[in-house]
Amino acid sequence: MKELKDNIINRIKANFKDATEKNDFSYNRLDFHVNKETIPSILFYLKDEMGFIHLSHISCVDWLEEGEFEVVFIVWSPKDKIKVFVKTRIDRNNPVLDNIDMIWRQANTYERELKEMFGVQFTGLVAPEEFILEDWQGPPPFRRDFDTAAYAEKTFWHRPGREDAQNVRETISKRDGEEIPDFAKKYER
Amino acid sequence: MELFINILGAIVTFLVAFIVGMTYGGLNRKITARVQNRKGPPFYQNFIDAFKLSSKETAIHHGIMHYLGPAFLMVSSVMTLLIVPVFTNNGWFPNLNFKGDLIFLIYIMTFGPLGMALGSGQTGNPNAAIGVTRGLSQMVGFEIPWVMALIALMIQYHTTSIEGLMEAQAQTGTWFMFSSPFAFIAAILAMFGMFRYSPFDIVSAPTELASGPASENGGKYLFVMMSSGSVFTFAKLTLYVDLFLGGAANLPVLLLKTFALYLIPILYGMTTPRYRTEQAIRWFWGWPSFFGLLAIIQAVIL
Amino acid sequence: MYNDKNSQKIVDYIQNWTRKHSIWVLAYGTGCGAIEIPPTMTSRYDSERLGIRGAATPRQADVLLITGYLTVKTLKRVIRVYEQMQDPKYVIGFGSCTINGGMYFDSYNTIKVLDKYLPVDVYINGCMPRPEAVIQGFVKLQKRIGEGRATGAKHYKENLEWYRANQKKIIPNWVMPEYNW
Amino acid sequence: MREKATTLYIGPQHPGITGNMMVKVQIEGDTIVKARTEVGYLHRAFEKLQERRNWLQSFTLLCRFCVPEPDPVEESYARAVELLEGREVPERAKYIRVLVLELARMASYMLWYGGQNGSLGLYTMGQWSVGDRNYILDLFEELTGGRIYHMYIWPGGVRRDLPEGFESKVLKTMDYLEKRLKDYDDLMFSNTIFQKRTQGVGVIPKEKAVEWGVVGPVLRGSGIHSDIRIDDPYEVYDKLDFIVPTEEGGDIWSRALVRRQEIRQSIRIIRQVIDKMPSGEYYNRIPNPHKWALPKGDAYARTEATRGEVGMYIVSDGSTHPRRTHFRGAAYAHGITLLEDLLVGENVADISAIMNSLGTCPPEIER
Repeated sequence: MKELKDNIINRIKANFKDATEKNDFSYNRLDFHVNKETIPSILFYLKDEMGFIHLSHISCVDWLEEGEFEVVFIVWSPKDKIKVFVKTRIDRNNPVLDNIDMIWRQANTYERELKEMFGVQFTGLVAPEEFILEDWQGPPPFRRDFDTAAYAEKTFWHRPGREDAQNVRETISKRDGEEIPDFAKKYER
Repeated sequence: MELFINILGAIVTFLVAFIVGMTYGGLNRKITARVQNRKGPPFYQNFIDAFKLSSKETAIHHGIMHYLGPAFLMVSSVMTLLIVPVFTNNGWFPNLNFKGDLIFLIYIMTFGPLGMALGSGQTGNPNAAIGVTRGLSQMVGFEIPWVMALIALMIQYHTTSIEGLMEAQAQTGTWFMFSSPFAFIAAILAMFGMFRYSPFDIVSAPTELASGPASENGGKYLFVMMSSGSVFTFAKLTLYVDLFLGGAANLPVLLLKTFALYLIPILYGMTTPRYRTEQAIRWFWGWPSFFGLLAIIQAVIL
Repeated sequence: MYNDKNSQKIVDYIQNWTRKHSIWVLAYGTGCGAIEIPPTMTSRYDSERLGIRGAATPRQADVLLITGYLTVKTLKRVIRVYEQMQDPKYVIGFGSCTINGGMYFDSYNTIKVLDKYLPVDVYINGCMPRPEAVIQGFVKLQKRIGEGRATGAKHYKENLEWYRANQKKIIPNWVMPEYNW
Repeated sequence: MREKATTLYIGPQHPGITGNMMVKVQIEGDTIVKARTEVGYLHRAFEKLQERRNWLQSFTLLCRFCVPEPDPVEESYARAVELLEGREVPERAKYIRVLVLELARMASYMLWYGGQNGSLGLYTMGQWSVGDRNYILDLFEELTGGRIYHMYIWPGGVRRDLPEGFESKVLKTMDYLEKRLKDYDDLMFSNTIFQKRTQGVGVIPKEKAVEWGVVGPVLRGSGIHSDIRIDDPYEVYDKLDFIVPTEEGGDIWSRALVRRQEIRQSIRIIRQVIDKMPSGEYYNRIPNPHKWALPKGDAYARTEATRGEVGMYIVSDGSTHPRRTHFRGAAYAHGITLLEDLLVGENVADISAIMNSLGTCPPEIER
């Protein structure tokens, strides 16, 4: 496993100068961090030259405090039995990334989702405008600054008697004036 | 007076056909349920369904042809029923069977589906339109062996009248089932398509076409379609009994014979998936038509 | 004779009896609750013995079974389906999420209370309700139909403005999709 | 002569659709010339909701991702959390997890038997298999308290130990189901009409399969030996003896054959698991969930479900709540891009059969 990982790291680093690796996992995983311009070429290289033919996942993480989105591509090599995470950071205010659905057809679906949920623009993505949401007027809902509870509170009618209780047992006992039974107290940690 | 008796007889025939057809439908559901390891609805469930449908408010209107579609179906069923002699040598229910022969019957049996096609076409529902197309193509499929079997009988016994054929059976004492076995086989195989039970139920396949031609028909429309289906079932079964099983002299014998025939398509249907339209047509033009051809050859030689 | 109260009573009784014993459920799994419908309909629980069976199109159906949460996008279709159904028609809310939002109480995309948007005749509690509970819900509906108390559709017609206002509040674009099913 | 194309909407209210989605097809005669899927009818924003719940609370949402087989999702999440935290799982818990996963696989395949045959009009099969599936759900009910939603495989192990006498009940059910599977074969696989309807329909070519993102039984039906239980082994699958069946055809029939053999392999695995089940702890207790913070970092764990690869990507910022969870379902590729490509040129009568054979599960796409 170690030689395999080293081999992959060496080949990637030789071809992509901006790639920084993270290799402190005890299992079959390897991380690369690259600039956003490199994404299509590194994925293309991984797929065509190194046998990472299976696109497992594309995800996006909103680091609101740092003003950045982290887009993660997870690819898997059935030959070498190793997963590689390719990560990149893009500006949160201008989230633009290159489209990769010519490399993997199914990436189209992920990109449509990220576009709708985070507002990440993929240049050259050909897809219908709406994917999951219909006539959505708010901000992209999966961004951290969108408060779903407040939105739901504002938009939908709620049946009275149901509150977002952090400690259900306490709330019920307080509301009904009941004692918390001893056996229940035992499980309080 | 004779006219009055005739009309009364026709009404009684219709009622009997309705009740028997509905009960058979219910028994079908019951038997299917037993095969499928469950209790199933009561045998009179179809009556409840029918009365419920008739008591539903029906506020669907797609135009006059849509309205007439189920009516055409009903007319066709009732006509078929009245042309088919119910009992042998029974003066009580002559209905119309002296007025028409087998050739007229073949025509009138296709009249209903054609009318329904016009009606469904007007709903504008693509499911209904596709269902109707499939139904008509499938009809073309099973008509071939069916007509071949009938032609064989007509050639063999030199008559196109159903009563004549029944008399021929009564005189020789052998049912056509035994004397013209190939015609019987071809007709039975065509019956699978005629009843539209699995494997030939693609016309109203719910997983593809919602419920096909009936997609836009609820409430009273569906009630009319359902009762016309029941009447038609009885008429078809009686026709088969008349043609191949020597007719029936009284009601219990008729019920016994028709139910035995009815079991064939439903029991086969429980264990089969459905054919696609073109597969169904290919099937009908294969072995069933071959037997039909054999029947004609047999008829010509004899 | 026709307007005679007693005879009308008998007609009503017979109609309600047939309606009660022949319930055609629209096959529309709006949410995850659809997973308990096959067991309810099949051999162990066999709802067909009570006259409950599936119907393929809204035109033929009597009962709209809302199996679980409704997203805003589905609600639009459900309203259309409901209005395509023929009277008398009934709605069963299935699962906790139709009652008070269930575990999706803070989701931005699901409605929380079904009876604000459609007239619900019977609620079935639980997440997920067992097939026994589903059948119990149907029996409850049958009882209400038999007594002539399942008048959700009538209520909907009488209070259409109120329902419409609620529906339009959360559905921004009130143009129905072009398809006809 | 070119016929005019008709547009046909399959869904969202349609008995032939798997779940709640829509396929808009354009047909010429009976042949599909263009297909487009529309999803989003089931979007509940699980991942957003998980950000508002702590690591254990968000776990209760997981089984709602895909209802026919919720356990692989729980397994993926639990394993991702364990990878991130470095939490050890007791050996017994691993065996119990495999037992639950395989039972869930069987239950899901029983439902597939019904769906696949229902799409072709063989309703008797569905009545039998969905009825027999209740026996597996009974086991789940005894083990976890719920028929459908188990919430059983959770971070650190499993929620409770096996009840007394549970093993013998499982074995008894397995014996019964093995007997029933023979009946299913007689009704379904020996049926010529079933063969005619499925052979050569919905073919996924072998060369393209991996690239198109095909996973699970569908991929194995195209002749590629690929199974996460073997390739990227989790729990104790590397200690168990089972084979991963493959078929060459790539059509519905091959996929059906793969599933037919896999359900038998599941029975085999379950018997081995019960045979080898060690005694000991079943749960490595987590601290007070309200104060349970995971270290900063991310993890991705994937599990082989009946639909294929289901994975869970979790990101922690070091707090008690997830920063981000993202679920990857097989339907991402199967339900949209693959389906759209595959339907072109097929008969309109086969849409439902193809969808069922792909194991499309719409809630996986939109969650």
